Amino acid sequence: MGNFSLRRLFRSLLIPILAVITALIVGAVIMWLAGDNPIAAYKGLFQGAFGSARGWATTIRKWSPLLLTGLSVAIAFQAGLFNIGASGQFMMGTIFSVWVGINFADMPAIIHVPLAISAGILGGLLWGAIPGILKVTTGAHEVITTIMLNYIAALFAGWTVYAGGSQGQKPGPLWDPAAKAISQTPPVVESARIPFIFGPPYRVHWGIALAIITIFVMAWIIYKTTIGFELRTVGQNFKASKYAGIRVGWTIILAMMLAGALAGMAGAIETLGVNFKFAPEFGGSVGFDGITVALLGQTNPFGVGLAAFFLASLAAGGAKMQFDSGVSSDIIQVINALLLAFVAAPAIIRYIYRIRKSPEEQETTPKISWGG
Amino acid sequence: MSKDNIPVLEVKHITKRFPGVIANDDVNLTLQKGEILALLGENGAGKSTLMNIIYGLYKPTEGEIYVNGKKAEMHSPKDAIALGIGMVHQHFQLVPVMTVAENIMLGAESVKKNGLLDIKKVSKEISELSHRYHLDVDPSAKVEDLPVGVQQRVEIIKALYREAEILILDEPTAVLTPQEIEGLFEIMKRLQAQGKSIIFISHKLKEVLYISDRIVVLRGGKVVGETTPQDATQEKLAAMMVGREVILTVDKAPPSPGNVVLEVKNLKAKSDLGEMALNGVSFQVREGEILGVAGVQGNGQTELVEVITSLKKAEDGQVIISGEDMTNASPRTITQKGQSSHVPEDRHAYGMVSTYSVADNLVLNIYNLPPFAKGITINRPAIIKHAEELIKEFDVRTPGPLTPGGSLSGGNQQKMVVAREFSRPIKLLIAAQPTRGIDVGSIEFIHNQIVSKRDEGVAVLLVSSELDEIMALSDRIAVMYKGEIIDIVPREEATRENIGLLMAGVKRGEKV
Amino acid sequence: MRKSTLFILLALLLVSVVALSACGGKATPTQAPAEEKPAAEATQAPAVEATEAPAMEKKEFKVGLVTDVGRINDRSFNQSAWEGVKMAADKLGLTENDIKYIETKDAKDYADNINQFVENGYNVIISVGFALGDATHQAATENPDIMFIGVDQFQADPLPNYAGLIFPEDKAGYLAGVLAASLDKTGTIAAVLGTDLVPPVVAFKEGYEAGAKATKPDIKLISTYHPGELSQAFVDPEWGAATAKQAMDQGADVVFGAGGMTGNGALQEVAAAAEAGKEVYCIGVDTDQWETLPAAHPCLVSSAMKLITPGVAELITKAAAGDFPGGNYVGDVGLAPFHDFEDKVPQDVKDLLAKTKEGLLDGSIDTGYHPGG
Amino acid sequence: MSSPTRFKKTSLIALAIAIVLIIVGIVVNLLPIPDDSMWRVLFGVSTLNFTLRATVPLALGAMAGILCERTGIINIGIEGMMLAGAYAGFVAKVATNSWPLMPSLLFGVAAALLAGAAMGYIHALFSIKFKMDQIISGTFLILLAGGLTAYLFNPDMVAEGKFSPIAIPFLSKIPVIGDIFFNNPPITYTALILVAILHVALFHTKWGLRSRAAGEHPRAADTVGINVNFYRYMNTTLGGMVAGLAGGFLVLEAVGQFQEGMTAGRGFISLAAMIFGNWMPFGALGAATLFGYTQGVQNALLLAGVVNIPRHFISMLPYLVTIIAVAGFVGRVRPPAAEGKVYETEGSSE
Repeated sequence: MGNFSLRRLFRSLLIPILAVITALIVGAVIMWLAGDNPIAAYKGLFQGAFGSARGWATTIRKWSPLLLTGLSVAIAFQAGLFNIGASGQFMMGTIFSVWVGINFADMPAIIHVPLAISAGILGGLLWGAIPGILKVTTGAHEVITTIMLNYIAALFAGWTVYAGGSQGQKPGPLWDPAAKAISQTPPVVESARIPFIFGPPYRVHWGIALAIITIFVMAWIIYKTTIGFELRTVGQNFKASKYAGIRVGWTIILAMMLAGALAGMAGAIETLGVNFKFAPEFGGSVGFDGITVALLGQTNPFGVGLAAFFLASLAAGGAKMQFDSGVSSDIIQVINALLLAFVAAPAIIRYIYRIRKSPEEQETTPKISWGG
Repeated sequence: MSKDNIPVLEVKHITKRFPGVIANDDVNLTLQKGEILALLGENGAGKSTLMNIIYGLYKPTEGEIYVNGKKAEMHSPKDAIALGIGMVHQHFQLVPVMTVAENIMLGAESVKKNGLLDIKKVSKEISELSHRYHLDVDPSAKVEDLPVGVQQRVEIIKALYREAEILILDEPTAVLTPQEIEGLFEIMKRLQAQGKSIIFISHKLKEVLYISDRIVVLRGGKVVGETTPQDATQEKLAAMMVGREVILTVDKAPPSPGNVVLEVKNLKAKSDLGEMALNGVSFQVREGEILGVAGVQGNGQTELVEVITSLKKAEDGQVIISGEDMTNASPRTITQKGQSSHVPEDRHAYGMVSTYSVADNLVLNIYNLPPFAKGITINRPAIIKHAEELIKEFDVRTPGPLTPGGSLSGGNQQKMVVAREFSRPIKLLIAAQPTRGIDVGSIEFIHNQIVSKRDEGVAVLLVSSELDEIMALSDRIAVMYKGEIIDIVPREEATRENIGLLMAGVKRGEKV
Repeated sequence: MRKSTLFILLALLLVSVVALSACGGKATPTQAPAEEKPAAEATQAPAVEATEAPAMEKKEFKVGLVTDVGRINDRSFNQSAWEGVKMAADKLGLTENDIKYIETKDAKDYADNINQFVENGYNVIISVGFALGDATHQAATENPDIMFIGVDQFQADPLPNYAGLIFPEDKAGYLAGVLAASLDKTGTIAAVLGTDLVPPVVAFKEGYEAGAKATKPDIKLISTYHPGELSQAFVDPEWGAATAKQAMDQGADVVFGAGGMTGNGALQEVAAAAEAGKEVYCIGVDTDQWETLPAAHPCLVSSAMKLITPGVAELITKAAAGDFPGGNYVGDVGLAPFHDFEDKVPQDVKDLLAKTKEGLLDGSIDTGYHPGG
Repeated sequence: MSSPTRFKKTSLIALAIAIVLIIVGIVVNLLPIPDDSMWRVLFGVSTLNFTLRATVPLALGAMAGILCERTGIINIGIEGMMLAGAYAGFVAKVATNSWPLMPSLLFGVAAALLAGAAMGYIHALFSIKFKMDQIISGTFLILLAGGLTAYLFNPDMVAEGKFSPIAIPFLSKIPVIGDIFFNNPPITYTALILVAILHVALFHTKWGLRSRAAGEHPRAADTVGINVNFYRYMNTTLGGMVAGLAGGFLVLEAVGQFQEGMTAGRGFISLAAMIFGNWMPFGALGAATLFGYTQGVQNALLLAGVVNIPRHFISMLPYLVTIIAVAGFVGRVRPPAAEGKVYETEGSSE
């Protein structure tokens, strides 16, 4: 069997690898057309991510949120659900964790840090549960509800730290009066901050260890527990899962809660390990990046880990790339988008490289049901 | 049977292969002007495939079609429509949210000078057509609001609106009430009188004998006979349709029925389309006996099994398993507490997850029980060991327990499902179409397994549209017709003929 | 149709858009005012040179700049600060290789971008915008040998190697308010503002209103902050434009647009109205927007300026000379020239403005803006 | 004979809101109510003007969505299509700054339409030919447009001039209505006319009948000889064009400049408007008006200086309303039945 599984491993890696290569090539062509030097850009990108200790530190720092949001999207995919809501869940995780983080100043770190992270997980979990419950009870499709909930979460988070207006508008409950007119929370107290593995200037914190452990936990849940079996069965074959006696509705809600919890955890770790406060501009594109990461990683937790590392290195190398080659780091989003397209439609890669689809090969793209 | 006048439609040597299946095998067919030709055959005999080829929806692998003596090149239904062929599909091809007029003109729209649809003109034409053929419809009604019988009229008008000379009616009576069927037959006669030629597809003997001029019987994709209502009887047709070549015999001891395991009382349920599919079904199955449920597909058997196993909700009535009321209990309660097994009719949809390994498929509905799970952890070695044992015991041909279930052959997939369902201690076995689409070797194996379960004292409910299978295995035979059990016949009294008549809705003692 | 459709299509799309971008980029210089050129070229210069130039020369003095989320050539404060760097470079005889900038794409990257310069041995690092305050303060603490200049960054806790370049925006706003009230005929004037989440914008607004009230006590003031988050507040020109229209519909005839692209949107909307024959004026902000926003010419009387360019240049020069002033460093503010409106502004208004400026400088006029303490 | 198009509940609600708004607006502005009264703040001409202006891109985006989704292609990529249109329109305008204003602007509009069409075509190609999940394909368009326009955009490019209002003779003299509806720039008129055209086209032409059939029951369309995928390609491309026009509106009519990410979520609100309007052009217009009005009134309150509700909650309204609509709390919305499903002509077996 040894040979057989090696071949299968190669087969399952072929499309993602070709997708990465193709995305980089198309990205290079775009840069070349725009009059930039793609070779210098990629060189800068690589050096920025891996060329120095600080580069490595940045890559690792950017790894955990991508990894966790990627896992969030992936676990939903496993259950046949499309979680576009990772950014909203991330936001709620941030808000919950920051609330715990700025309060309870006299709590020992050993309790405070886990408590704040758990709060973040809870925030994401609750926010993720909403689309799950809506889907099961009313049939509302999770894609629409999660998109809408993203905006609601961002506005809600914005309100919590709103500095108030000069026309008598009241400030939000988490606003830091010391920040005067600036809308942000007070800094998270020392005891709630995730300790550094490598302190300044590297600022690599233990959150990454937590994220890596989460890979194993998720792999364990997905592949080694009855819960994972139920999630996957619902995702693969809705009818068969009813036949198998699985409580389909509950499983869908659970999958969305898990997805939310992971994204919420990402928010908590970013807040308690990197930003130490919340301001409305800390949102970014985590949600969309999570989709790319999940698909590139073939929704397998370990694959997601690798894919997130790749995207983190792109993000980390961006500054150096711009510094060295003058190429705007906006090109990275273009590469991410292309990557998403190529992994989501293996047909394109097969078409370009004339790869035949072997009969027993399964589609790598997850099945998502619409309207059902 | 060759006549001087050219047939309006002639089908020559049509063969259609789908991956792994030959749906039509060298089929020849002629249709004369003004004739009603009945195409008779069981489900899966290849009738619908043949009609879809004539209608240009499928391309034949081999063979030719002639319309009015000219060879027809058909690439899409457009070509067929242009040649005057119209088809009323078994599943109506109507857009539910649109009106009758919109549906009828779709693809053949009438447009005013200003570019807008001329609904008025179309409505007028529809009124004319409905008047001429007594096809009463309101052009402005929405299709989703109409009863099925009226929807069918819309389909017929749709074909006539396109000036069809040849009408293919694919199982038109399957969804109609007896009154509606009568109405349909009147319409068909009227169409015939106006010179239209009709191909009428059915598996209902009475109807075929009543309405058609000529009958062609299809079995296993081949034409197996041709006759006229004058020369045929229901018995003869039933024999032709069901065939006698593959008669499987199973050695079995006489039954020794014990306590009642499954009792169904006045069960009512709706189909997925929301129509009543079960109209008060009652029966009992005892320990150590096989109750075979015969019937033409679509008479409520699927719903019956789904309701008993709780995949579908019962509207009314009771399902009692081992003395306990399990109506609308969870599927898991039925399987695990009710100690029952279910070999589902559609194994791809329900019975297995094709991307899962054979090992995982073998624990699909028992993964949560020891030794496969301890708490929430899955014990993979136990699952693999279980798989290895069952693969051996049930002779599932697979490269290994980790091969994806979907990559096995149909017969081995079914053996995999059977292995899972038969290998645990059970009191009740529900097997729906257990041998559909699999090879003879596997059929034999599965039949023997079912009998040995019976002999162990398990109550078996066997649902099959294969009459041979029912005859070979059952101790008693229940025949379903239109959502009801029309009769339950002890095996000794059952013959192919009397069961065939019951399947066609003819009660014992009733004159044809 | 199947073969290579995708490629032809993608290729066509990309080539045309990219080519048009390039061509559009070239088309501008011939139209934009001449003063603008250095900035435009500078954006390309480091890109090309950096890859070719040999890395190390003798002992150097290198200056790096990190933008707020936005572009170096944003026609606003990032650009002004960068021009200050170039002005200082000219004075100090630095080459183009000695000065460099990084555009920030994500608020979370401030620290990383500053670190790029730290790692590459830059002597002076400028960070633009109050939002970079925390990251700059941290970097300054960690790297006591490097001098940091923070534009719009008030120093509550001064460090010797960190100078916060701040401006009394309320005074610039006050002047703008005096001008607006003097030009007003309808009795209503407006201000379309970036956001109340940023102190300088609030200072502009408070000053503007105080100046207007001081000139015409019964004047009606319509001023609105962008309702969105910080990340949108300065980059929503459509909101700025629509709000300016709304204000004009309510009778405002002078609009003060203060808030990056959002404010620019307002100015352009007023300009369109002015072009259509309405008697309306607009006042720009931060830099002399006559130079940066030609589209506003039909209405742009003046701008409430923060003299960032000279402020930055001066701080760099001081750093090079070795007398870097840590802590808060207050830059100059003022009104931009009237340009084409020179004749439209009556002499008595000009006199009033001159007198007001004097009063603001010597403290005899108070803008009434005294934030927190 | 009853009309073939029956409005569903939600689209009726949406439309009713829009109509009530207009009527109240007229009454309030004609009655001698003091300028600083709350009524004038909420329904003043300036507020309604702002509403219309905010509504136009949302309505266009919703029309784009309707075009695609009515034939069965899900389009969550409206945001990306808009942005691509905005950028292309901007670049074309800048490249032709030296031309007279009108031709240059029209060239910009053409470029916006073309870029939108290209995005739509890519979406169709990926969804139909490469069978990519349509939601992922839409996400791809959003990311691609965002990244590419930001990468290519150079703020040194300056567009000179934008569309100015064209007063319609006589009509613009009508009090209130004239001020609001008949003194607008051309894309605003186009958008309003387009809604009517799309309604007529969808429900009263051959093209519309076939398009809807492709989205509701592709098999039925196929059995009467209609090429389902042809209609899907065509309408998705057309939808892209309309979304591109929405982008063109932002750049060439509303602002006059391009800005990175300037669509600022309008594509998603359009999506919401389409759903709340139950995939009906006028329903979606009503919903877009409602959403536009929430922005207008928010600003009016701010301008009037009387706001006390945190604006965040007002801004949430479109999103909450959409969730309520898809969850079926107010008469369930019903998407085209075959939406999101790949249609393959030959069934695998019986």
